[in-house]
Amino acid sequence: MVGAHDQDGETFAVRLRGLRKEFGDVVAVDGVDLDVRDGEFLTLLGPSGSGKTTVLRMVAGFELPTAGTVELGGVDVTRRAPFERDVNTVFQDYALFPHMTVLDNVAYGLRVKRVGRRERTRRAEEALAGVRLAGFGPRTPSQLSGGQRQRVALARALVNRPRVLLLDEPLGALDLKLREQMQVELKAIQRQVGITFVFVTHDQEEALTMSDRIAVFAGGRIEQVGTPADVYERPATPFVAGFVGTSNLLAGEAARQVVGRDGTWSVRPEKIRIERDDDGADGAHGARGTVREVVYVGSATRFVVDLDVGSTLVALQQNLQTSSMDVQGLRGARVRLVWRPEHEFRVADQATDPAVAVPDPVP
Amino acid sequence: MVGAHDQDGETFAVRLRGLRKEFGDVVAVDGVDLDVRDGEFLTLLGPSGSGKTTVLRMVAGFELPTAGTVELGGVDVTRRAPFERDVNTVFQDYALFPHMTVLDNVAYGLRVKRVGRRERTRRAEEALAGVRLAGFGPRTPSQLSGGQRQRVALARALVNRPRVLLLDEPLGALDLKLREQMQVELKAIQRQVGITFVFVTHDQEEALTMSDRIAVFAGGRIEQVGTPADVYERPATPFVAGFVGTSNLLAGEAARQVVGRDGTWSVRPEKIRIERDDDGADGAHGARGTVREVVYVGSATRFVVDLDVGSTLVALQQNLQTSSMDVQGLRGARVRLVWRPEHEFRVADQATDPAVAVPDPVP
Amino acid sequence: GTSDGGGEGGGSAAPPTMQALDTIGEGEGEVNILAWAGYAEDGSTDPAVDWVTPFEQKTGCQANVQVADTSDSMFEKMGTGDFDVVSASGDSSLRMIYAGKVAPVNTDLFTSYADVPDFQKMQAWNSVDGVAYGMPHGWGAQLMAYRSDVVTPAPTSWDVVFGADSPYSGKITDYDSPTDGIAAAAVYLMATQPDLGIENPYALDQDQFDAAVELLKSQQPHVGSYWASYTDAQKALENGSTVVGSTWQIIVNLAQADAAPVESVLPDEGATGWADTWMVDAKSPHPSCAYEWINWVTSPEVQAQVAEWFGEAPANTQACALTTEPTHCDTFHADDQAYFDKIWFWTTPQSACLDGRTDVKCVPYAEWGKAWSEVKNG
Amino acid sequence: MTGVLERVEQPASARRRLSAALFRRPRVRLAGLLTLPATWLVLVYLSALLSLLVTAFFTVDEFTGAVVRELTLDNVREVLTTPAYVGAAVRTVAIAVTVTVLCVLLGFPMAFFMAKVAPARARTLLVALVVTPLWASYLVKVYAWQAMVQPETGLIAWALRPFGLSGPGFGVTATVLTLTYLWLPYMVLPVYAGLERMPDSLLDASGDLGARPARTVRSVVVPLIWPSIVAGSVFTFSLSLGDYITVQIVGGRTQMIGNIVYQTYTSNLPFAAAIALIPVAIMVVYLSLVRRTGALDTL
Amino acid sequence: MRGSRRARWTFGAMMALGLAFVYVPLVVIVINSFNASTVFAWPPKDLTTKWWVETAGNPSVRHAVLTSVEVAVVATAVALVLGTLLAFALARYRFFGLQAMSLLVVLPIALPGIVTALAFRTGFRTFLGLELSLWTVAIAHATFCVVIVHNNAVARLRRTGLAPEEASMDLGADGFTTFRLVTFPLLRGAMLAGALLAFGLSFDEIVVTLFTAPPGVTTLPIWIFQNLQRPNQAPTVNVVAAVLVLISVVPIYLSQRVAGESTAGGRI
Ligand SMILES: Nc1ncnc2c1ncn2[C@@H]1O[C@H](COP(=O)(O)OP(=O)(O)OP(=O)(O)O)[C@@H](O)[C@H]1O
Ligand SMILES: Nc1ncnc2c1ncn2[C@@H]1O[C@H](COP(=O)(O)OP(=O)(O)OP(=O)(O)O)[C@@H](O)[C@H]1O
Ligand SMILES: [Mg+2]
Ligand SMILES: [Mg+2]
Repeated sequence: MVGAHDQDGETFAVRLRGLRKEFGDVVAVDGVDLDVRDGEFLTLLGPSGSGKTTVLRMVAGFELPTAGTVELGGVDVTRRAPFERDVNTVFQDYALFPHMTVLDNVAYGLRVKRVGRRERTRRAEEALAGVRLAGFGPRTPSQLSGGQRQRVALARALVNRPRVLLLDEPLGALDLKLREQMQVELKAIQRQVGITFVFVTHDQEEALTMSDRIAVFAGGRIEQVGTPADVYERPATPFVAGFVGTSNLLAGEAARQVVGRDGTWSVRPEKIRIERDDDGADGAHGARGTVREVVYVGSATRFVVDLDVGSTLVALQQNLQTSSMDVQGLRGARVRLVWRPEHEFRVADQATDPAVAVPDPVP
Repeated sequence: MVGAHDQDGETFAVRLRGLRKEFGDVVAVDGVDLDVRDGEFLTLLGPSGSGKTTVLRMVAGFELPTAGTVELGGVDVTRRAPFERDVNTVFQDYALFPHMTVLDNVAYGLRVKRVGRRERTRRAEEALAGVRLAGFGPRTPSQLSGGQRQRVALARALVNRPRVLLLDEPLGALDLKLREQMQVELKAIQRQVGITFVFVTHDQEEALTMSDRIAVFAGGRIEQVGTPADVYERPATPFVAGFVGTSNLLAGEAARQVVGRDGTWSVRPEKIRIERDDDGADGAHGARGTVREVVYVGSATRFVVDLDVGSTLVALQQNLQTSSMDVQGLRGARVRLVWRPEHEFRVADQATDPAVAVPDPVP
Repeated sequence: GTSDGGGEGGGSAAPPTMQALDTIGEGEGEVNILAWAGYAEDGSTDPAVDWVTPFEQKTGCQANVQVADTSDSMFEKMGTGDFDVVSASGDSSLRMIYAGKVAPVNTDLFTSYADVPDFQKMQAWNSVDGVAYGMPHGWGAQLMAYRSDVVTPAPTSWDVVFGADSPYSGKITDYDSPTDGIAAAAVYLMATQPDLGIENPYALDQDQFDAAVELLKSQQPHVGSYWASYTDAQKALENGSTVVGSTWQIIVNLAQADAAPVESVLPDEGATGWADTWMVDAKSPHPSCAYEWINWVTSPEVQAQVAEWFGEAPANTQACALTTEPTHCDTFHADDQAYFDKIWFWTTPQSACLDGRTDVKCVPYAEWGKAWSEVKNG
Repeated sequence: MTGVLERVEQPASARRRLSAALFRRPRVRLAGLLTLPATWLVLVYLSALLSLLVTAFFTVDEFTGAVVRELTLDNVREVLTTPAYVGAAVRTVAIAVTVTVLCVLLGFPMAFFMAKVAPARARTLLVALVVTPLWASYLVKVYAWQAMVQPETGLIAWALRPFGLSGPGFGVTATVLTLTYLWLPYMVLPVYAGLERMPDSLLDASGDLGARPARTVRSVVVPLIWPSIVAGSVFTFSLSLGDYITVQIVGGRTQMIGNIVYQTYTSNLPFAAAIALIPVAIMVVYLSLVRRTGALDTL
Repeated sequence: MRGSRRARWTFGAMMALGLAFVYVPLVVIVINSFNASTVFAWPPKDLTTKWWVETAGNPSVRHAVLTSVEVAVVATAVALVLGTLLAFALARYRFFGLQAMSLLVVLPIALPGIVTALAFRTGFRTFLGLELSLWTVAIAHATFCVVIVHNNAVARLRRTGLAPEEASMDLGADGFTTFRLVTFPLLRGAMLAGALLAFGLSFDEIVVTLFTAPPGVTTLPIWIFQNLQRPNQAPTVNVVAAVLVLISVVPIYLSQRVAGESTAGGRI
């Protein structure tokens, strides 16, 4: 039970080394190294089937890794059973015990640790109050809405004060409106209790909104680990560029003409300004084109512009004015797209890493 | 079979009059009047249980209305069976026939109309090509991804060239990334084939992005019908204001102090500018407050500001600059929120119409 | 079971030699009885019908009764010492003797043996080579029943059953038993085709056997049903789905009690029949109680009860005076040797012909079973 | 949520250690689960079945009827070459197929009504109504049918008399009717379960695309619940195939394979076993065909 | 098509027809138990409650019912243990022989009853050398009841999945505690439903019982079988049958309750 420390002597809440998992012929996780700091909100982001859940399940102890180690708080727990690990999980489908009341669900972890009935009821009720479900104790899970269940699952995990909380797409089953509300709450609770959260999602907006750091998964490997802005604005690979945010790609001739250099380049839509074609250039990079599509999104408007040099870029413009639908008239108009050179970033040519395919725009 | 025409002599693709549906004690649809123009993309938007699906099912003929009439192309079809109506439906779960190949699924409508094998294969293949699934004919639905299934369902409906296509949350089961792609495609296909689309969703962004007009549902009634900008920027009822977009509400004392008048007022987040507290006022409306929360959303940053007068407003700011996470430092800062008076709009007091509750922010 | 290791001549071997009981000693306190339904009633079927309880009270032997459903199951159960006595019918008794499952009996110990008419003693189904293997219990014939309203004039011959041109096609019934079914046909052939030379319907050489089976096969399309349970036979006669065929007297009695126009007759050709015998297991652990039981159940009082309850001729004719229905013994011809002689009682066919022929081999029982199945399946 | 961080490091009890050790060894857990039932099924059932099938190749002492362990193909040959037995097999299969078809024809609309037409509240009641006869004694039901079909005085004959018709009487028709009656719930229930699993939207979709109800049933519903129908047919078919009591009671002189087995097993067990090989072979073929449809999972 | 009135009416009519088909014979049984005549003839001439009174005082029925209950209880208990174990093994693991095992478990019920019956008879006698007794009956019954419990349990295991158990272990409960607090309570309903069905199947089983019961072990079906072959007993049997039909409401009610949303009202 000798704690493993990194070079700086820091103990990580979770440390994965060379983690690998095969299911028969399928390599679900393919050599993952990851350190999660104490108190951090770390998100595993990636497309379906990229191995996020499998990593989480190995951390929780439901799957035995084919190779590699899992450390929790500096202790190697790779071969321990789930009940021997100081982590708790909030499952995607909540996995509440349908035959127990909400209170019994929350008190379950304490019950199996032989905390006395009085004490555990008190703590469970406290935990329920913490997720704003005071008074819901006597109900059964079937009498709760999706959002309420989600919070019971959270309380059930938090009441045990685990070192690490694992959350597997806990918001996946909720509808958009509810999901947004839960995102805010979840983040607030994490700040409050200060527990390390490892959070799985395939929703990039959710990842950007909530995380301290994001680990982007593809094909069982980690493509990039960094802050939301790192990942969004300085994607390390074309996969990340394509998966996080709208990827406006300029390649080949278009890149040469617009950027002035070879390679594949990208600019985020919100960084692009739209000017009347006759406005003067002001030293910024830019390109002329025709507006193909104007999409009203409520708070913003999206312009799809076919460049004369033969690419298509999307520009986003916040709707600062009322009657924003006037801009619909811009469809077909000649415009000039302008952005600052520092907002261009080069993404490696798609051909360079055949293992990591940019997700097909048409599924 | 005398066509019914409105005052201008125009024939509507769909015309609902006094439509009502009761299931036992539940009034699912409560007196709906709606006209859908030929070739229009009309969206029914509303929270869960507001009766959208029920309206659609009455149009398709799966349910018999308790009262009211359904006209298609000027003909009263209220009591006709589904197979006697010239509409087709794309179901939320796609409802592809799992025992048939993709081609057979698409050709099914032609087959029951006794179109010859050669001819129907040709037309089905054409329809598949139209949704960019040429060559997928021999597969079975289980071998397709969610997005592909969705397009097969679309092709299966479109191949019959119905007068009206009904779509019941066809994108609900897809993940965010895929949903956005499908939104664009669906819209493009609709423009191309020129068929009237009646589209059901509870996702306001989806509704805003895709529709020519939106009908907002609540409690079995239509709250407002209008263009996306109408609905978003000039909501007719507090319910619409709350359901579509983030509703920043100023009421009571806060309204009196900030807006200068009584009542409940609202400003959309993207219309609010954030200024350093010491910046001078410039005639715009505004209020001072403290930044409680800064949320990075990739293309934009959301600021949650507690006003000194006792309300909370959300302001949205497009991330025009790189290293946008710098603004995270603003948390706790004193700021001034500024907006133009014309972007305030009054929403009736919540108490005025008890039947239509603004959705509870905590589910 | 024991096996002498070959299909050939299985029946020609002599039964194993065993000693019969000398004297009835002190009761062992218990007796296990394997019996046909209705032969050992203890009041559980009908509280009024009980002669087991008085036996127990009188002798102190506690009687454990098990009811057997077929002769074959009786054969299977015996010989292990699980049971002390069995009420074997002729189609299994001989097999039990040869298989060594039952012991010879000392008829001197049977108090009612003398009351049994001689024509029932030392017969092919209850003795071998002059050694008695049991005490007769009762008997009955496979009569011909007919609906007197349909079958006119009253038949006197099996012609209406076996004749190819019987007007009652489709409403004829046979008793569903290989031994009885084939033997009944043979009895009819004895009268109608004397050149076949059948002497004993249970001793058929291959030709005779084939002729009997052929007759049955040609009869099969005209048969309405093969009855196995006598209540089915009774119902069929009453509701008219059969109008003529093999029957037991009890069936006719029951039908007549329901006022159905049903009569029975012993046809001129003769008939098959059954005679049941109480036998003692070769390994009986309670032989004294076994003899006590046999004495009890063949006593006139009990015989009267059994005969009436089951509907048969009692072996002990002393019982005739004690029946509640005074004409019972007349109805069942209990005392009528001429009647008895017209009956071919069931016995087990063996390859050594029972009629004493040595020049041919007879068809053994195992073949009879298969042939009967074949007949019924058309 | 103000509790102090506390870690109750539990002393690992023996039970916990055992549980953890088991957790890491799925094969050991599997062995623990499988040993008892597999031993039972193989030792008690499979061995019994095989010993029966082996008996078919033995012979019998002609007089005492005892089995003689002397290998021979005679029994099997006799079964396969005697027209009466082959005829009985054909008749039995024909009866079983007819019963199965009737059960489908009658059971499918019932199941469809229960699953898709009746209001949700009525479903439980309807299932209960369909299931109730299963709990009435088999024999009693058969005798009830005897009373129904008997000539002249039967219920059916009585009901048909005004129309100048007579009842079916005893025979193949009565046998088929009775067996259909007996096994109908075994068809209704799996089909009902299959229909319940089938999304309603498929029915809507078919109608939406212009198909009339009959067309929808033919092209969508039946193909989709085919595995459930097949699952039900395993019961209706095999139960009919092995029956001998019903046919004894209402079949008149009709005989099925079961009757031959029943008739001969005491006097000539090897022969009975050889006859029994017929339904076993039929069922094994049937089950292996059925397995391809995945219907065994729905059983 | 659910929208089409004609189709709804057609199916409704078929349902009514089916229910009539199912219930007319049951009504005949009940009426027959009041039929004054011992031999059935429709329409009955006189009605009487004599048979009910007689049957109530008949000790052999009670004895037969008890025997049936004994056999069914033992068979159900064994089937519960074996079926549940097997369900876990087959639903939760992939192993060599899984296919064969899942076929083997349905075989006792999928093969014709007379074959199963004969197999047990010869198996017990010649292979295992057992004397027939109440136990051989129970063993045989248990073998074909296993599949009933197994099917019910597997369906429930598939539906609940591993999530509740994983959640339990995640919360610190070891395997045994998890079984006690989570797995078993969740499976209990399905096991009870399976047990009820197995009990019913064993209670009504006749063919296998006839072949594996020694003479003298009289289960209720055998009692009925024997009594139907005796004169004047048919009305008593009809009374017993009528009572069985009426009592069957209890297990049906129970199985509907415990099976909950599942359709396992039947024995399949
Ligand atoms: N038990 C298993 N057996 C076989 N393959 C598995 C198993 N679990 C996962 N896989 C495979 O491993 C890969 C990774 O799966 P995983 O569930 O970890 O993906 P994910 O990133 O969580 O995807 P999602 O977003 O869809 O949940 C997939 O290809 C999946 O099919
Ligand atoms: N078949 C039915 N029986 C009883 N009530 C029903 C039925 N169908 C719908 N309802 C009720 O009618 C109301 C409207 O339902 P509907 O399905 O039309 O809502 P919706 O707007 O489509 O909601 P969602 O977004 O969740 O699909 C709900 O309260 C629902 O519970
Ligand atoms: Mg996952
Ligand atoms: Mg809906």
